[in-house]
Amino acid sequence: MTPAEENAAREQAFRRLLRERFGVEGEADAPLPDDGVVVDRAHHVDLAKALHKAGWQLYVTCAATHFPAVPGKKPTDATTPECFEVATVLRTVGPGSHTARWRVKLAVGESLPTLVPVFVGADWQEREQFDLVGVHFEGHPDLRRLMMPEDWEGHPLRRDYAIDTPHAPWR
Amino acid sequence: MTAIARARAPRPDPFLDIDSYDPEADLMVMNLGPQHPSTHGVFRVLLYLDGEIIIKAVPYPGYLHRGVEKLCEKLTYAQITPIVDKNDYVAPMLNEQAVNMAFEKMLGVEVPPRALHMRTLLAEIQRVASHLLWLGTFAMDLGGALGGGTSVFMYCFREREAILDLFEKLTGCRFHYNTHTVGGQRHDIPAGWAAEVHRVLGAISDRIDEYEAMLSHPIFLKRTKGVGVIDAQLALELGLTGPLLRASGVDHDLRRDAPYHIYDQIKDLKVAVESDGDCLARYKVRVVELRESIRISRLLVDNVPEGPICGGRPIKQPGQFKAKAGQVYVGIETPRGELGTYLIAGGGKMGDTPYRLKIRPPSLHALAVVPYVFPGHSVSDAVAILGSLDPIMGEVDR
Amino acid sequence: MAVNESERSFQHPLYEVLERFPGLDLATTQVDKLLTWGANNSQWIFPMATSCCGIEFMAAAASLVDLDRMGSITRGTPRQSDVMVVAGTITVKMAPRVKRLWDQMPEPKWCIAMGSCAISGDFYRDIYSVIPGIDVAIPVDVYIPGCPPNPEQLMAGMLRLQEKVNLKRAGLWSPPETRPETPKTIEPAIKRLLHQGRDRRIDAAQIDQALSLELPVVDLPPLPEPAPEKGEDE
Amino acid sequence: MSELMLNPWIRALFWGLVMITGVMTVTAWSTWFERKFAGRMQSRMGPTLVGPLGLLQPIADACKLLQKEDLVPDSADRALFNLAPVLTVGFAMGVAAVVPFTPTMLAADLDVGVLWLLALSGLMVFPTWMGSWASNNKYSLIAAMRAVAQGISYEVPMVLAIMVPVIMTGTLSLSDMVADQQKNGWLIYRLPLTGLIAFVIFFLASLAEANRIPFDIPEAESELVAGPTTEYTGMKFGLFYMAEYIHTLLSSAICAAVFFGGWDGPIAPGLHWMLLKSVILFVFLTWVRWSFLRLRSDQLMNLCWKYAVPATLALIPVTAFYTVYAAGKGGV
Repeated sequence: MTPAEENAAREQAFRRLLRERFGVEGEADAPLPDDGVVVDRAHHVDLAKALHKAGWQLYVTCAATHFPAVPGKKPTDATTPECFEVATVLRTVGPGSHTARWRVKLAVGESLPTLVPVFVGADWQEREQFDLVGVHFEGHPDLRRLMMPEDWEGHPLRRDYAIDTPHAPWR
Repeated sequence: MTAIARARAPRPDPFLDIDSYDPEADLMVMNLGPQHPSTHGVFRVLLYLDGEIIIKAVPYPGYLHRGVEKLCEKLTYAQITPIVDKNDYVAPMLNEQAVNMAFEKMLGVEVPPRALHMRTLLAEIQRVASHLLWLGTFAMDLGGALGGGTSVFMYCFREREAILDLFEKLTGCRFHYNTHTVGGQRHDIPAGWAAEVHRVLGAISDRIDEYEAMLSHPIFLKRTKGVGVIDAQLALELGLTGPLLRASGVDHDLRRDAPYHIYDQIKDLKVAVESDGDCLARYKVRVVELRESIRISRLLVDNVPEGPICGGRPIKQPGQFKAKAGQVYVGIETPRGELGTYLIAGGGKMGDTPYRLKIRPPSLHALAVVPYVFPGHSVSDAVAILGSLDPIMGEVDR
Repeated sequence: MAVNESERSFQHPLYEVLERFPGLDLATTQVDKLLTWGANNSQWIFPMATSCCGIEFMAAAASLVDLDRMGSITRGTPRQSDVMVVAGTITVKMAPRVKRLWDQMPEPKWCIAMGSCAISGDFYRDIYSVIPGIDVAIPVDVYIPGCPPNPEQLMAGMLRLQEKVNLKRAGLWSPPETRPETPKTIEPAIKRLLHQGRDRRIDAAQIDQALSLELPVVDLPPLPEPAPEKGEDE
Repeated sequence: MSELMLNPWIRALFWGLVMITGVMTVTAWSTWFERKFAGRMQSRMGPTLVGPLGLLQPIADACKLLQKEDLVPDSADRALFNLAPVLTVGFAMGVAAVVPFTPTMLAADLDVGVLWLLALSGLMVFPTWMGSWASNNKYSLIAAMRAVAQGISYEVPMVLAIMVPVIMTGTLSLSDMVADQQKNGWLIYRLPLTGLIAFVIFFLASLAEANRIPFDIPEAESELVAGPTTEYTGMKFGLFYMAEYIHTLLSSAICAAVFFGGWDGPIAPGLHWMLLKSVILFVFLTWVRWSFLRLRSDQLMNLCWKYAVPATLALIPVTAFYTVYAAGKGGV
């Protein structure tokens, strides 16, 4: 098998894996939706391990997003609760490289198991997301702030964090 | 000696507990940076030194955190291009391309072939400029600000100026171009530009031989060979991309492996791969890439197809584009590796700005190497390794 | 017991010596001129290069402009420098370090704010982690606007610093340096569009008003097919 | 006048003053020359705006350095910190006493000139170490460790290398050495050609002692900011800077005297030849400086102990045997 075919096979394996083991809806070989699939929090590390074994060697990125509570349109409607979403991207190496993306939804106070034991490269990315968005990564060996000073208050990339927050005496 | 032997053991522990390792506090703690002649901007590494041998290195990025991602959430799609220019300030063209490709994918805007061709051409010329700057600063890290390294640095800057002049003719700007837009380009190729490109790149490709000759003497080899070895396993685990990954022996180049723009039409794209993973291998990979980019640019500049340079309507007002809710990821190959853009569009009321824009900087992963590679080397080698990683702090900290 | 300081004559032993010997005061002024000339023509730079402007600073030290022509070389330690060139964005995390390095520089010292980030924070002015101009932390002598300024502009800034030093040492009045403000037309990128509490209808009205100034644009029908944008090439 | 000059005290005083003034002046403009030369090598201009061709640049630098604030760090050892720059210039200038420019133009014609020379250049390490330790700065400390290691190591090949000319000429006085070369040919090409190898090693060792590239490891700007002088301001830094140049210039002069026949040369007066040879060597040094990268500290030690020392150790017996053999033949 050429590297390109191998990578195509890995992509197919990813789709099958999602549908068969991790409870994503749809036909086993059908293409995935454009905005990625949502995986249960409990499956996060298992999926990463399975993919790592299947040849997805490159850890690309993780992006945490904050969704603040949205009040219903009418006063009687229920409020959508505040939540977080962490997207993870992996990649295969070599010709015909593919990306694998999945998302995990987290309620407030929930933490996400870390991927550092599987991919060392997740270390700084997770620290950055912890710093800026405030998602806690469970089991991370060294979860400190990466970008902001150690004594900073708040997590700047949350939607409710004012962009021009003052910080005496400098601004 | 045990300290040295332990530090030289394969794969040092980045989370080494220094208190139990060194209960008597004999180690010297030295701060490299944030303002230091060779940290390439504002990067701080805390070094625990046994004599001159590094036992543990703790990097602290974030001294240039400018909140670009937060800022992008407040700007419309058309306004973001000039902001991301400042991220990787050595290769701004590729930053613009990365975000605009993500926006186009999200908004469903078609890019005309001429614009795609121009993007490929500009990316390759920018790669030449970026690698030239790296070569100069790397030589300066090795040779000192008052010595032979400076000579190479000056020569490289001379060539880079010529490329900046080319871009200035095209876009009117020397440094931050703002020439890409959602759907294509903003500035068309001026008359006579192709001949200029041939002249400049021809001169540079002649001179690269001279720089190679200047840098191939025994001192350079001694300072780089076997220094800062990153094996393929570590490189992959850490998520290194670009020249660093290829220097470790992994054959992976997004231009060939996941083609974007018109890279799928370039059949004989040569991907430089070295197996050693040391500073010398990184130097070799970059020099080969330099030549390859020059070759591709000279090939492309003659065959730019006719046609419009911008699909869709030209931008007349900031909130022109409305996106539906969705998420896309786009990765392109910059001189430093995979520059990814993870875009989450809000949709509805928030359709004219990104809901969240995550930029995946290749240099962040490159600097994550530091705690794994520094231990066991001396301070001089640390500077050489840091130089060979080619970090751009604007991109790391954003 | 209050003494009116302004009416007391200047009494310093050296000053009396100066007055007693004819010609000595002339000699001291000449020496002072020499020292001023020396200070002016050998300004060693401490590059506080943090981001993009740092690259242009390097370009200014390289062959195109060559700051060495006017005797300015780059030193890595603040102890041996005369001019701090702040080139790039200064963040909240970095500002204490800049202040400390500035304090480490020996007098007489000057500061040049190079580029709009160092002057006012520019794009990043309203961001939580960026300080709005380096003059929040240290006094600035010369502002060089631009994003980033060309190497030639840095050279011009160095020459302006020389003039300023000349005037100051001669005890003459020098025009105070004013921080170049971003024109109001391009400033509101952050605040106008999505600033909390601002009515979006005002924005829409403003945009409409701006668009109505360009009559041909309004008259054009919606573009059916993509057309190349040629207008901005000149 | 001539009787007056025969008094060694007056002679030493007179020539000492001349030497100090001359060396200082030449040193000042050698910095100008180096900047100009480097500029030309790097396709720049170098200083041009200060005086014609930038010739007044050294004066401007000196005026600037004189009026800078004199800072001593709080945690520094004040006495040592202030003493170090004075000592470094003192030791560097002391070497000038024995450099023979012409048979008469010589501050002190010591019988043991070579020993004086070696002793003083060996002492050069101490002010560097003193200043670095006193400034209580970590960069300086590492620089000091490097400087001491390097200075002491390179002392050995330097001493051994200069033994070769001593054996060949049979004297320890520098002026007698030159006189001998005038009679029997320059050491650089005199049989058995050990002089040539000794010259190369001596030259490298004196480069290393003067901390010039490729041996400028103590003050590696890209690693240790400014090395031993990190905390020094104004004229104290200027003194360190000057000492480096004085050392370099005098090394060139000594090499010219010991290996290239000093004042020996046709037509022109001896002083011209001596200066010409020194300047050529200095230009060569500058050329080397602006084209090479820097070695690492341990590699430098390797170069010294594994190559330079064994080579010089081999040179001495070869030279000695040949000299005895030639003397037995009734030759030299």
